[in-house]
Amino acid sequence: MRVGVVYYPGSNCEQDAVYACRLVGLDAELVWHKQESLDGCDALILAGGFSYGDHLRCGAIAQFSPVMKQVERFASDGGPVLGICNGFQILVEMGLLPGALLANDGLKFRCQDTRMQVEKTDSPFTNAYAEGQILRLNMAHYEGNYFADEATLADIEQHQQVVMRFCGPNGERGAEHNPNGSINDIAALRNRAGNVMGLMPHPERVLTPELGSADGRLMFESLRVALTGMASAENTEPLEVIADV
Amino acid sequence: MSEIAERPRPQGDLASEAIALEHGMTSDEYAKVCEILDRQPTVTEIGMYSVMWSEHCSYKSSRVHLKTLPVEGDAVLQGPGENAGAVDLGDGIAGVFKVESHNHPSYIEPYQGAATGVGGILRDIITMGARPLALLDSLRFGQLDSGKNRHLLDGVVGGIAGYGNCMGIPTVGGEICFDPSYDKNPLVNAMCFGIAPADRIVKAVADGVGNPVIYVGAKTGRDGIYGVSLLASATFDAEAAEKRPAVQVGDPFTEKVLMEACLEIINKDLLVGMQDFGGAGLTCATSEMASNSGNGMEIDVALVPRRETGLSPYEVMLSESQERMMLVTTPEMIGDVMDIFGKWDLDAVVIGKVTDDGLLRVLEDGVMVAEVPAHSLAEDGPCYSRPYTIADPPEALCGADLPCDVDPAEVLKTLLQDPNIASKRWVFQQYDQTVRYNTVQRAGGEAAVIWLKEAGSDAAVAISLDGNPWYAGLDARRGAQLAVAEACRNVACTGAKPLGITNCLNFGSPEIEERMGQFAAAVQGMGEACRALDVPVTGGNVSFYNETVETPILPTPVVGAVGKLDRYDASVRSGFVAAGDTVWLVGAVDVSDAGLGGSAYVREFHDRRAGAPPALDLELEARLQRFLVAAAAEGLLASAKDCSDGGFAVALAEACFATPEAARTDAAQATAPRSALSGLLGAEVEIRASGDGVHAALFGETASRVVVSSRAGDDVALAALAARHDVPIAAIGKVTEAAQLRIDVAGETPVQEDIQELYATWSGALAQAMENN
Amino acid sequence: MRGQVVVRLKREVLDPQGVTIGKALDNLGYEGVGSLRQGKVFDVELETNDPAAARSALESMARDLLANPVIEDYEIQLLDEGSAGEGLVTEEEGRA
Amino acid sequence: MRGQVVVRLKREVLDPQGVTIGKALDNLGYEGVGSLRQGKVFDVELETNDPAAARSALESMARDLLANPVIEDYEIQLLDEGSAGEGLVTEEEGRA
Ligand SMILES: Nc1ncnc2c1ncn2[C@@H]1O[C@H](COP(=O)(O)OP(=O)(O)O)[C@@H](O)[C@H]1O
Ligand SMILES: [Mg+2]
Repeated sequence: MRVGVVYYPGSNCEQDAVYACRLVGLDAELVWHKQESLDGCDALILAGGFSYGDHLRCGAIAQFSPVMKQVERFASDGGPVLGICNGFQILVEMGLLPGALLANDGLKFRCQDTRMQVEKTDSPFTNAYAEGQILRLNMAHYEGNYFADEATLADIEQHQQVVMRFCGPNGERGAEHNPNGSINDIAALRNRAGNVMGLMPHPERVLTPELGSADGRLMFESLRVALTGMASAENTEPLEVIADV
Repeated sequence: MSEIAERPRPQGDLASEAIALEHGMTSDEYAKVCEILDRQPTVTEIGMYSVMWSEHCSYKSSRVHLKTLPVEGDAVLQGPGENAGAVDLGDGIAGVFKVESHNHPSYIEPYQGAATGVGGILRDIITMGARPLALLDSLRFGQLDSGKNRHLLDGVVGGIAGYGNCMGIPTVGGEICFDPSYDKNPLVNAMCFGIAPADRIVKAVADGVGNPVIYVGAKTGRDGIYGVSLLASATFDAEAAEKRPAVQVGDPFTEKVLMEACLEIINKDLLVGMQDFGGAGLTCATSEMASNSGNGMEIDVALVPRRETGLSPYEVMLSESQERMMLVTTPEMIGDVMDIFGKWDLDAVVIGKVTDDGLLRVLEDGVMVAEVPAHSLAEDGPCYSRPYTIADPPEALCGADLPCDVDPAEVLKTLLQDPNIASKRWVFQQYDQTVRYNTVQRAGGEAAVIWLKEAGSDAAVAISLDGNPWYAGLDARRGAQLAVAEACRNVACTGAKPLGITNCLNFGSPEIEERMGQFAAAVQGMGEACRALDVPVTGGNVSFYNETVETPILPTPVVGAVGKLDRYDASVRSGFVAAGDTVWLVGAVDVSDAGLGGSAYVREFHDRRAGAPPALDLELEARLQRFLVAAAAEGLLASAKDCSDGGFAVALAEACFATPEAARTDAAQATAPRSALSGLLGAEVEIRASGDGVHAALFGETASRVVVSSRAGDDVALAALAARHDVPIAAIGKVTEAAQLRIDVAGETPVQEDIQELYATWSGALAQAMENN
Repeated sequence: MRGQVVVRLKREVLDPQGVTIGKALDNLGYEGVGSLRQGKVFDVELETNDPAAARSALESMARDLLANPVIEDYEIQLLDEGSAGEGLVTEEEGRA
Repeated sequence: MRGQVVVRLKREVLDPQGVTIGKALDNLGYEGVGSLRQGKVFDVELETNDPAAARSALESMARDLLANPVIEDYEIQLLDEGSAGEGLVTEEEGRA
């Protein structure tokens, strides 16, 4: 079982995603955007960063990379696809997820820890969480203000596509707990079939309490459960970090 | 020399002495060029000499002083001289770091000026073959009641964020001070830390005669060309001067792919040498690489990719367009090199080759337009011993000299909302601090802590950037000592052993004796502190001429310290951890002898800029730092917080704010109601001080003083360890569950405040200053 | 030929940039600014000299890449060789 | 009245966005795109109905806030009540 982490010129979170997968015992490798094939990957992660410098619109140019035709096919065949941050932006630009991501309501880049509540656990990315669980993830973005027009929004809600929402320490909702202005406090969103999910905060940056929180780890464990059925497969091998220095 | 004379002369207009003067050269310097060439230089050649022999590139006023700094030590792998310094972090890992200024461009266009400053320091680290892991920034502005200064701060922070975030390199720390002396001359210093395999540090060399020279990255435009007045002179059409953009625009996306491509080439061992195009662009890169190898180089400027038409050889050689690199490789490897650049969609061209005659030869379409000894450009620049006068150090300013009837609790609240002391969250929240998943301690603590995960190591580094300008303004020598001491102390507070420092020396005009004296004294003080603390200087940067007609800036030596922690998960944080823990003062524990010179309290409540800055006993400082490192290694420290700006009371309050839970739950907007905040702890302490010394005791900024806490069971061991290190230590109280700060002094309780309220004041002040004006 | 594609947020999409700039104008004392919205303009130089070909190239660039149909509309202008804005030749609007 | 301020990077200033978008168009198979530069357009609704007053308000907004004079130029167009781009009334250019 292998996870492919797709990256583009300007991506900068691809190695973090590979690391997170390997930490929970998933085989993972990088998929360069010019590749024509996905080499039999069983799940895909579109990595965060600034593909093409975020020029034009975030994620706008990356959607045309050669590998994206395969990504589209993979998604429509029901393969699990997770878009993190810039990856989420690419997914909405491609139309694999509805809506769009606008500039944060504060009109500034924001890097901070942020809380969100899990609403749906019937998903390859959240099955290891408890319903209603409140997570602390880390976010770092300028354009994460989720927007959809009224009809789309109604459709999204009706089909239970909101997987997580921003919230306060006890699950309370409100502008002061919403870090970027996302409509309906939407923090993680899936397609109708449920196999494609995007979120702005970074689960791959919260894997151990020593670095702030371990709440993101379960997202990768969920993926392992979805792919292998194994509820616990802690990686006991020393982790091979992509050594590129 | 005679050999040159026999060769064909380069084509192009000849440069008279007047033209050299217009380039900012002196008559003597012009004469020296004529002597080196044994003929009159062309205008292109004089342009090349003028930039290479400028203060910026040749350090002609500072070199005699910088030579006195200690640059050697067990850990030093690379001292000053290359693009950045390097220290040995063990396990075959080199830590590569440097700080650099981008002051003037940031005043003209704050966003782009700061952004290109970050781009420049990143290229310095990449050029060493290192992968950048962290950025820090040291900023100075005038006060925020001016709209212009708010605009500058907003733009500079935006530019740093815009560049670093896009590069995917976390910006994890720094400092900011506000003082009227920076009104027309803000300072923007950026520091970068990266790692490389210790045995594979890349140098700026052009070895191997016949080897190809590659230009890669952005296209060349007319950015940042010197000789402004010359461009308007008869030799150049006025239109060309018109077309010169006043500022460079940074392109972090291009730099990101450039970085990935270059690192890939280095990893595949396809490189001979590499140099970035910094100040003086192509002239600097070609002459330095050739000179470093004792070789020559021949390039054709017609091959250089351009952004606009009609660039003259002069312009191409002097352009400072950003995001460009020069590489030397071999004919065998060049195919693979070009493939990698192709993979990353980068423009790369061979523009010349390494030669054996020691000459830098510039052609345009095959016609020679300049030919000068490479060594003479890179190494033979002038070196001046400028006259200077060092002012006598001022007398200490004591509490007794400064009667004050303001309630100490009010003083504390006022200091906490001084933008110099208030939380810098408004700033660092705009920086991606967590990308690459190495950041153990983000901005907000004593020093940033970065895990060396990518090198497969459990070790981490702690990095701090410091320099109190008011201290240096009162006494440059001690100010520089204090900057070294504080930067290293901050690093030691996390448990890391300081291994080396880099510095950025921001001063006024070296041609004014008093300013040169400040510089000389600062370098002297820095050297003394480095020797005493056993931390060598591995590199740095000098920025002179930071003054306007009316005022010079405060002399501003900024120090970046790097230290090593054996385990990334064992770093000590600055905030109190648990109720019941013992609170200690260590180091300079005697609060009654606090000098007040240079303190925030005196600035704020006495409007005085006088007196000696805090005394510094370098021997005690060294023992204190060794103690902190040892105590952390033995797991005896629950927290450690340095007393600096605002003194003991402010440090104590900040230790209450930075409790782990608070640090993590502090997700809501800095300006939002604090309802979301939980987990703040309090403290109850008692210190001794004589009656009228209360303000001095609470707000004096005595150096070498740290507030630490320990679990109750560790008290005995901690005190014993301090005794063994000959470091004074005093138990002063407890961490409390109740979020209250209570300080007793000599039987009275001058401070008893709600931590929630203090926190709200401190955490929101900067955002308020920026947004509610 | 030279052409121009102007991309604007749809009316119903909130434009935080525009709102902020509008506020800044208020603060600077500009009265009587009813509303302000920010869009993008792309100045494109095309090698063709055939207006119809140029227009259709711009049209498809706008549709494929320059505008995001979920939130943006675009508008196309073809200019002659003169400076931008001058020499308006033709114009077309579209919901991307 | 409605007016428009178009802000563009000065010719000689690097436009990284334009370069990247231009390359993307190349990759998408658009041939014959000589160059592409990206600018901003501000659509402003003004309460006044006096063209001279409107123009001078736009002019000073552009100078004070909308354009960064160090790297950008601006251009002003006054539009009638019709839709953007139509009904060109007048126009002015400036080095901000
Ligand atoms: N310009 C800045 N950029 C990033 N972090 C900053 C900046 N200024 C201050 N900080 C962070 O805020 C914290 C407090 O800074 P400072 O008041 O200078 O602390 P100290 O006195 O302990 O050095 C530090 O962790 C520092 O890294
Ligand atoms: Mg400081």
